[in-house]
Amino acid sequence: MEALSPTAILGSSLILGGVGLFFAALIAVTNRKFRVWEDPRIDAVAGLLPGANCGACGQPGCRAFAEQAVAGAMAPARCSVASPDVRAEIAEYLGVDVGQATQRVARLLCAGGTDVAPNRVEYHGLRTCKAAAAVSGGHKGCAWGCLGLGDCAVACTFDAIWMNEVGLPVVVPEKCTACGDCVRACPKDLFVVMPMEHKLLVQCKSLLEGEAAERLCRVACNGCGKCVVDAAPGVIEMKNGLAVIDYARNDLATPAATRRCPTGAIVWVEGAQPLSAAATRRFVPEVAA
Amino acid sequence: MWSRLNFRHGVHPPELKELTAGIPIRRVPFADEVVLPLRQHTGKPARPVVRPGARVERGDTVAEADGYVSTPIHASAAGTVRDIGLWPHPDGSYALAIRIAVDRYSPQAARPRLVPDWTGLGPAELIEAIRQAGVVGLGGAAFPTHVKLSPPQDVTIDTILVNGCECEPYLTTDHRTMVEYPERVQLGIRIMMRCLGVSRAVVGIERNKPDAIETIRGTLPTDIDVTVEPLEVKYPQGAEKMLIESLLHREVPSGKLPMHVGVVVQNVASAATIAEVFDTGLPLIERIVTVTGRGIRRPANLIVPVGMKLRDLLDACGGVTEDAKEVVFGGPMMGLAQAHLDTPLVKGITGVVVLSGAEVKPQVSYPCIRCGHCLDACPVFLNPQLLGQLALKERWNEMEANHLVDCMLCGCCSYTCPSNIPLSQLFALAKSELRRRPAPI
Amino acid sequence: MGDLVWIFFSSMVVNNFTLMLFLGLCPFLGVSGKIETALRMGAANTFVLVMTSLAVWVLNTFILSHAPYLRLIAFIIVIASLVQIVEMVIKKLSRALFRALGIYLPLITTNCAILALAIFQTNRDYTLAQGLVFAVGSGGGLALALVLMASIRESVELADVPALAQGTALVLFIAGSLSLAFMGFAGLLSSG
Amino acid sequence: MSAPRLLITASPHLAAGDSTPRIMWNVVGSLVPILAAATYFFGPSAVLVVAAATAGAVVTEHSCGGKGTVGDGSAVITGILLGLTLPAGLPLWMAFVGGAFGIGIGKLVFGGLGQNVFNPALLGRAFLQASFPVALTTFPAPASAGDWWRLGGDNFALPFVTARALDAVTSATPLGRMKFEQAATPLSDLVFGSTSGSLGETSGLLILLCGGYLALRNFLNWRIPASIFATAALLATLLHALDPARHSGALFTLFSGGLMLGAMYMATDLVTSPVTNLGCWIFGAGVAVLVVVIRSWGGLAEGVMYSILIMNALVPYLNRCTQPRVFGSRPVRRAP
Amino acid sequence: MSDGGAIRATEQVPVPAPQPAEVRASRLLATLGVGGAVAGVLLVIAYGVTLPRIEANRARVLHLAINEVLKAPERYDTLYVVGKALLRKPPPGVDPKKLEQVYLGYGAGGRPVGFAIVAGAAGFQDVIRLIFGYDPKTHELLGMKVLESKETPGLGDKIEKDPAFVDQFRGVRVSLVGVKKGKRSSPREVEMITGATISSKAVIRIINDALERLGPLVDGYTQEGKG
Amino acid sequence: MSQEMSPPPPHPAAHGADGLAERRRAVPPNVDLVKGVWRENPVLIQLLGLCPTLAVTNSVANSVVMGIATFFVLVGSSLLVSTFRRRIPNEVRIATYILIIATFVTIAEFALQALVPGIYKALGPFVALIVVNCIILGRQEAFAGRNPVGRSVLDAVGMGAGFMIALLIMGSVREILGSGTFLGVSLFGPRYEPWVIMVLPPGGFFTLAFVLLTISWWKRRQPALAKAAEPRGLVVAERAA
Ligand SMILES: Cc1cc2nc3c(=O)[nH]c(=O)nc-3n(C[C@H](O)[C@H](O)[C@H](O)COP(=O)(O)O)c2cc1C
Ligand SMILES: Cc1cc2nc3c(=O)[nH]c(=O)nc-3n(C[C@H](O)[C@H](O)[C@H](O)COP(=O)(O)O)c2cc1C
Ligand SMILES: Cc1cc2nc3c(=O)[nH]c(=O)nc-3n(C[C@H](O)[C@H](O)[C@H](O)COP(=O)(O)O)c2cc1C
Ligand SMILES: Cc1cc2nc3c(=O)[nH]c(=O)nc-3n(C[C@H](O)[C@H](O)[C@H](O)CO)c2cc1C
Ligand code: SF4
Ligand code: SF4
Ligand code: SF4
Ligand code: SF4
Ligand code: FES
Repeated sequence: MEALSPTAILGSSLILGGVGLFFAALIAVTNRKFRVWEDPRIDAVAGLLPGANCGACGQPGCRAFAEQAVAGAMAPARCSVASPDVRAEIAEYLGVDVGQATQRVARLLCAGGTDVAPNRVEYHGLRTCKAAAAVSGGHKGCAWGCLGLGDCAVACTFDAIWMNEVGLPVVVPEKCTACGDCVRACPKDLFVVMPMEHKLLVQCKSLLEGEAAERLCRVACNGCGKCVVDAAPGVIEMKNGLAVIDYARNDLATPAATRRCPTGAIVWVEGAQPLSAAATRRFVPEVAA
Repeated sequence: MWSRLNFRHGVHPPELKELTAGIPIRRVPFADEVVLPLRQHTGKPARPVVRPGARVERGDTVAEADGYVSTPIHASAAGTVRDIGLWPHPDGSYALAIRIAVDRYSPQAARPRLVPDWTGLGPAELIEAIRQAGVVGLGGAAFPTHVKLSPPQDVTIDTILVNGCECEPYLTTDHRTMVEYPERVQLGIRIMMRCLGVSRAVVGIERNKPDAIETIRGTLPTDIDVTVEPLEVKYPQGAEKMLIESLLHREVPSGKLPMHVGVVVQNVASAATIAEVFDTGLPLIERIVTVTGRGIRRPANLIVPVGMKLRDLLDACGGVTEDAKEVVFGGPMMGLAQAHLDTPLVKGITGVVVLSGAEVKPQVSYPCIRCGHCLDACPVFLNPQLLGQLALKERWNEMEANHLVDCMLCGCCSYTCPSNIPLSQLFALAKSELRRRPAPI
Repeated sequence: MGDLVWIFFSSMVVNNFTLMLFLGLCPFLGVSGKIETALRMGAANTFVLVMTSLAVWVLNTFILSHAPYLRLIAFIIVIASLVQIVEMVIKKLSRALFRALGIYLPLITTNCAILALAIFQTNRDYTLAQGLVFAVGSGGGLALALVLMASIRESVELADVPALAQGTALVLFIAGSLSLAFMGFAGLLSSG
Repeated sequence: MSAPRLLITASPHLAAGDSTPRIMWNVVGSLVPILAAATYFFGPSAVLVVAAATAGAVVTEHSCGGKGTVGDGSAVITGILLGLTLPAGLPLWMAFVGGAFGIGIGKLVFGGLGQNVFNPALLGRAFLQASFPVALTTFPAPASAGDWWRLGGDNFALPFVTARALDAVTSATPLGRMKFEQAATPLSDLVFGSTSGSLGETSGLLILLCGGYLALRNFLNWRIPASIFATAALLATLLHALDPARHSGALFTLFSGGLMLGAMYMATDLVTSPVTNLGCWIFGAGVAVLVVVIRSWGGLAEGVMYSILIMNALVPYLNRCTQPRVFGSRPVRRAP
Repeated sequence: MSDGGAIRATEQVPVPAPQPAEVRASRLLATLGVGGAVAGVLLVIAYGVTLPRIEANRARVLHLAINEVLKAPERYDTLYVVGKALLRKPPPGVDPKKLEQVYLGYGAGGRPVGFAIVAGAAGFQDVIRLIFGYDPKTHELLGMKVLESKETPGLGDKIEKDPAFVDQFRGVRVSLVGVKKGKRSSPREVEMITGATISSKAVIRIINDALERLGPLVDGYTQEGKG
Repeated sequence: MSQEMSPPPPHPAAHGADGLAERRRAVPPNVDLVKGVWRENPVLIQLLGLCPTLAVTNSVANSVVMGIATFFVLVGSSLLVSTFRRRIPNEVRIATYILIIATFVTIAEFALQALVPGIYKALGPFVALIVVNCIILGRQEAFAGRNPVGRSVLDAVGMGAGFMIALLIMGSVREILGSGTFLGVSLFGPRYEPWVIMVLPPGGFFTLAFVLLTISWWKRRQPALAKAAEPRGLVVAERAA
């Protein structure tokens, strides 16, 4: 057979071998010129991260976090989305401590569910909080209150928010990664991301005082100032008819400040916020009666 | 040359002006309280200069301008300052307002002349007097008039356009003003021309107000160059960019103001008010308001003290009907729906329209069927279809790239959309989102 | 001449590489998200196709007639190095061009349309002119399919596609519909 | 508050009278005369085929689409229009499948009304033509007075079973005769409709009238048919002048095949045509060019369906390149 | 949101991974060179082993086709088209595979029965390639077989699968004319397939074109008595 | 960006991602084998190698032959690549892989041409195009180049089988609907009306789209979480009705 002749075999192996040599030479040259080396551990760590790119760690994305972690500028624990196992695995892989991060959570500064803070008018149009807020401030009686159309719940990519039966968003602290999406989503600026240790909360943003405030919402802060007196000095201050907590003094805060609040606007929170109709009633004697 | 006094696109909503077009203007009685929000104009809110408990007379300054783009506010009735605090504002928020308990027994007479006589004054003095009188544009935007009348050095104004279109359905404020106070309109024009040093003024009036066209024509002064042009009945003929295009065929460049094409546009009611201010010597403390709509028992054109509460005004018109559903400040195309009957009327409110349940648009929307009607309606040639779809997906930045800034929220697109998509609401939302959240870096 | 016209239209629409022959689906699915990208990818593709056609003609005419068993390896090596060289040349010549087209070049190496062109051209014994027309036509066809798909995808991004159909399934449905529409070109210029 | 509970909505607080369902049902209404004509020419088969296609569309819309979307009427239009593009003798199960495919793949996978890219009715027809090419190109001759009641062909063939083309009198369509036999059909037949072909391609005049009504009420963009007619007439005249034997004249081109129905009802589908007016002109011209190209040089006698589908694919691109010039982007022009 | 931004002092900084050393060029050369050489050897061997089978396959297909279109001749010769002539032997120095070939079949007793000619051109979808047998003495076709086509299944592919169509090509006189089904009236005419007019026409055109080109050569060869 | 510190060379991470892969080793062999069949099916889940999947699946026979050819190339190349993975310098990795793959493909091409000439013809250029099938190069890059021979071969077998299964699904659907036959055997008798489109190009796209639809339906059967209590966005007709 012609094709199997020794010359053919030799010839083709020479051709292909030659071609191979040629390209190897080419690659060797280019390789010498443009070599970029990147720490392979960045890829490895990025592969372990959840890939949510949520930004809760303060980095513009998971890969950026990985770069920082490999460089030693970020402790693995700073990723609040990854499970503890994964954090430990990254730490072990990099040979560093897992590190610590204070657990932070989104808190809603409004307790005015539809049971205590009625809607004033009917609203027709786009059913989102943002849109409703842009039409004469929305349908809620209280101009500062939650509109209950759930922009925050939709914005939360971690399913940490559910809308309860009185139309308030409830954050599940275990799921919340403190990414701050809900903060950005709310047109009424009702969410703040704060450390879990901040247990004293004023769940109201209404600037109205006294009767005017309470007419719109039975759990509004009416600016009576009792909490300011009951708390350690400097922890709470009245500003524009609203109690404002200075969290720099959080270590002095105690549940005592909530005791005499006539409306239940100020609360002491362990874990999830008490926002359901039943929970708000506890604070409002005349409703419970 | 064949001249077309028109702009392209726009819509033809029903005019619905017959309810009040023939009703003469009358004065409304004072109510118990007037509420004067500190923000009644575009720009910085005024600064209060009275304290609770203080006695004020009609025309007294109760708040003074805070900065250049700001105007003072005057008591519209004699009485006692009850409170300065948060009060529902026509824009839906709570805003600081001065509440005055009206003195029932006061004759509500004007104080002696607060505004000087105009005849001997030069432009600068006139403008200062206008500023002190708290005059703002009465066409809706409530832009401080003295600012408009003092263009920067580097632009030259050659024409004043007087906006008598009143293209919104239902409203007849400007119409009645032109029919009943033509001399005031003429005088106002004369004063503004002197302020600006301009020799030409054109009054644009939609053809559906023949009596107004005739009256204004009949009273035209002969010593200055003022003309009247009838315009096609079309919404939004009265929007200033459209008006300039229709009357002068000048296209105001995107992001620029009428003055950049040498024009100042003033509403006829603003002109009449300027004249009135110099005439009576009182600052701007009352204005003409059309109260109309299927939901009001006795539609009327009223002279209303600034700060009168909506509830009192409706009562003065016989109250609302059974099926009244929505109360709108301004016209039905661009007006703001009100959630509180306690909101006061501010200077910029041209009318109060009470819509009946049958009139309000349906709640249900359909998906966009890409009919393109909105493109054919948009007077600034945007693509509301695309913008609307982007808005529903919250792609604000792409909306900006598609000229969202040029949208004047006229509502033509929403009006015409067969799928009832709230396009202009989406655009207002997008604009506020873009303002709230600067583009991510 | 008529022959060349037929080859051109046949390869561009009647037997469109992507929609009718399933060649080059990777870029078709991968870089058809944005019109800009699609246009550039299409241009880069066409360019490489023309270069390949030229190279393959040279190979076939002067070298491979004696060693048909080296065909595939020769093609793949030539294509890979061609792309490399083109990339380097473009980089040298114009940064702008490189940014516009160059970044797509590595994707093209593993795009089966290129190799398929080489094989078709060989199997059909195309002359140099025929081969070049074929390359331009099929490159135009790839670009056409890419741009159509990209513009459709851009508009579908604004639609409320049911979760089930989102992603590749929808793209395939669109591709199927396009392919169905392109069946209208069947028999173009061959009905005599 | 003494007043009734108030409502707040965003401005504008008024809306023009047209609503999407009203537009859709108007289109359905305007199709009734065309359907009646089809019945006159092809007998009860016409009603059966259209009903089967409509059933396919509506059932799919109802079961896979959102609840209540059948009420907007668009699926009914799809069904009727699909039915009108089919031959009278088509097995009903095929018509049903076509309707289901058109709505399912042509519309619902994109998210339903308003979101689709391709004309659902035509996609359904293209699917059928590719699936069952023989059945789709078997055209019964129009019925004559005596046998009006006879069903044309294989309407009742069982699903999945090859139809046996019982004894139907089939005949070539005017386009087929033109293309494959170079034989012309009298223009009057085309205008009034006594020719063989799909159900909806009989009377060009009637379609023109019904579509004209929609155009007058602004339910369709008149620029699309105008552009199609103008371009097609121009090209046809040109080609006819070059080679009269091969290429038919303008009137034949306009009134033969599906061009009239396609131009009036299918190219004008709001959803799948451009939103800009300039886009509509280009779209129409594109359809016409493709129709003439396919009819003259393509393998198929008729290309309206494919032309519209291909141009549908271009619509997003057209929309993008024909954005209106925003007011205020003209260079400043000062009056003297 | 700014607490704990930087890592705390107690935490360790990860050890930077060392960059791997650069490979020597000789290794690259060796790898690709040896790899290429080995591949070359493998390929030649594979080619050599399969070539006989492949060529046999091809020959069998051709043989079957010729058998079919020339009504099973005893044997056939391969003739080469060179310029305007048919040659029994390819001119020296020319690769016979590059020349167009026709096949001359011989019946019982070595009597030539006709020529088998391969031809192709565009059909409905793509190129149709077919072989047909032609008797230059009677100017009739002996048979036709489609070798390659991508026509639509169910429609166009009837040109190879529908016996009613294929059988017409036995005994039809050239040049062929296509007519509608049931309209056949002369020995030159071929009834086309309903619904696949284009494919049918393409077949007819391919045959007519091929004979227009090769017919004179074939006729000449016959007249010269070499047949 | 990282500070220069004491350089301890035998760091566990020195091998980069490879190190990590080895650290997470506890993968039983059957996982290597089975994952390609379903969980990481190269076609249905990873959407690789779609060109041949669509192009050659208009009949079961074509699908099977194509599947076998690809399987052969995949397993062969994985074997070679993982055997020599420590010898191949990183820089010429891809070039060497391509050389290996192309050799196997050419061999497969000759073999098919010799053994099943009819199907070889039907497959057209797609046998040669196995060279650029991303599944093959992808597996070398992702797996065979980093893992020992045993695991690599298992992986290749799994992936090859997964590919074959995908082709078989496509081929069966398309042949049964499009021709009414399976492997050429008539299933429904002569009166079956074939859905010609299924063997035409659009049918390929549609079939794969439906297969993917089915898979995503399968994956998503768990109930969706209701997020917002009230209807959101546009109040569309269906909601109000
Ligand atoms: C859509 C639209 C419609 C308008 N219609 C009128 C109108 O009918 N009459 C009017 O006086 N101003 C109208 N305006 C306001 C004018 O654009 C402009 O602001 C006003 O005429 C300026 O006069 P002023 O400052 O005296 O109010 C409209 C504005 C917009 C955006
Ligand atoms: C609106 C409309 C569009 C049509 N489009 C096509 C088309 O694109 N292709 C086609 O073959 N038939 C189409 N038809 C049906 C054709 O008119 C019919 O198939 C054709 O006249 C016969 O062509 P044939 O030679 O393929 O049998 C359409 C019918 C209508 C009513
Ligand atoms: C999906 C489809 C496939 C087709 N395939 C073929 C084909 O393979 N060969 C062919 O000649 N015509 C084919 N046609 C073309 C039409 O059937 C065309 O109308 C026909 O060639 C005209 O023949 P007739 O006049 O006998 O009906 C096809 C049409 C369609 C819609
Ligand atoms: C003027 C007009 C023409 C239409 N034409 C079609 C059509 O050709 N095919 C169709 O499926 N639907 C048609 N529709 C209905 C509707 O637009 C179509 O179902 C959408 O494509 C579905 O999203 C038409 C509607 C209108 C108003
Ligand atoms: S969106 Fe809000 S609730 Fe959800 S995870 Fe982010 S911070 Fe937490
Ligand atoms: S918290 Fe804000 S975003 Fe969330 S439902 Fe209330 S108003 Fe809407
Ligand atoms: S609201 Fe904006 S987009 Fe709509 S018509 Fe008016 S200017 Fe155009
Ligand atoms: S008018 Fe409404 S339905 Fe029509 S294109 Fe515009 S947004 Fe879409
Ligand atoms: S382009 Fe064809 S397999 Fe990737």
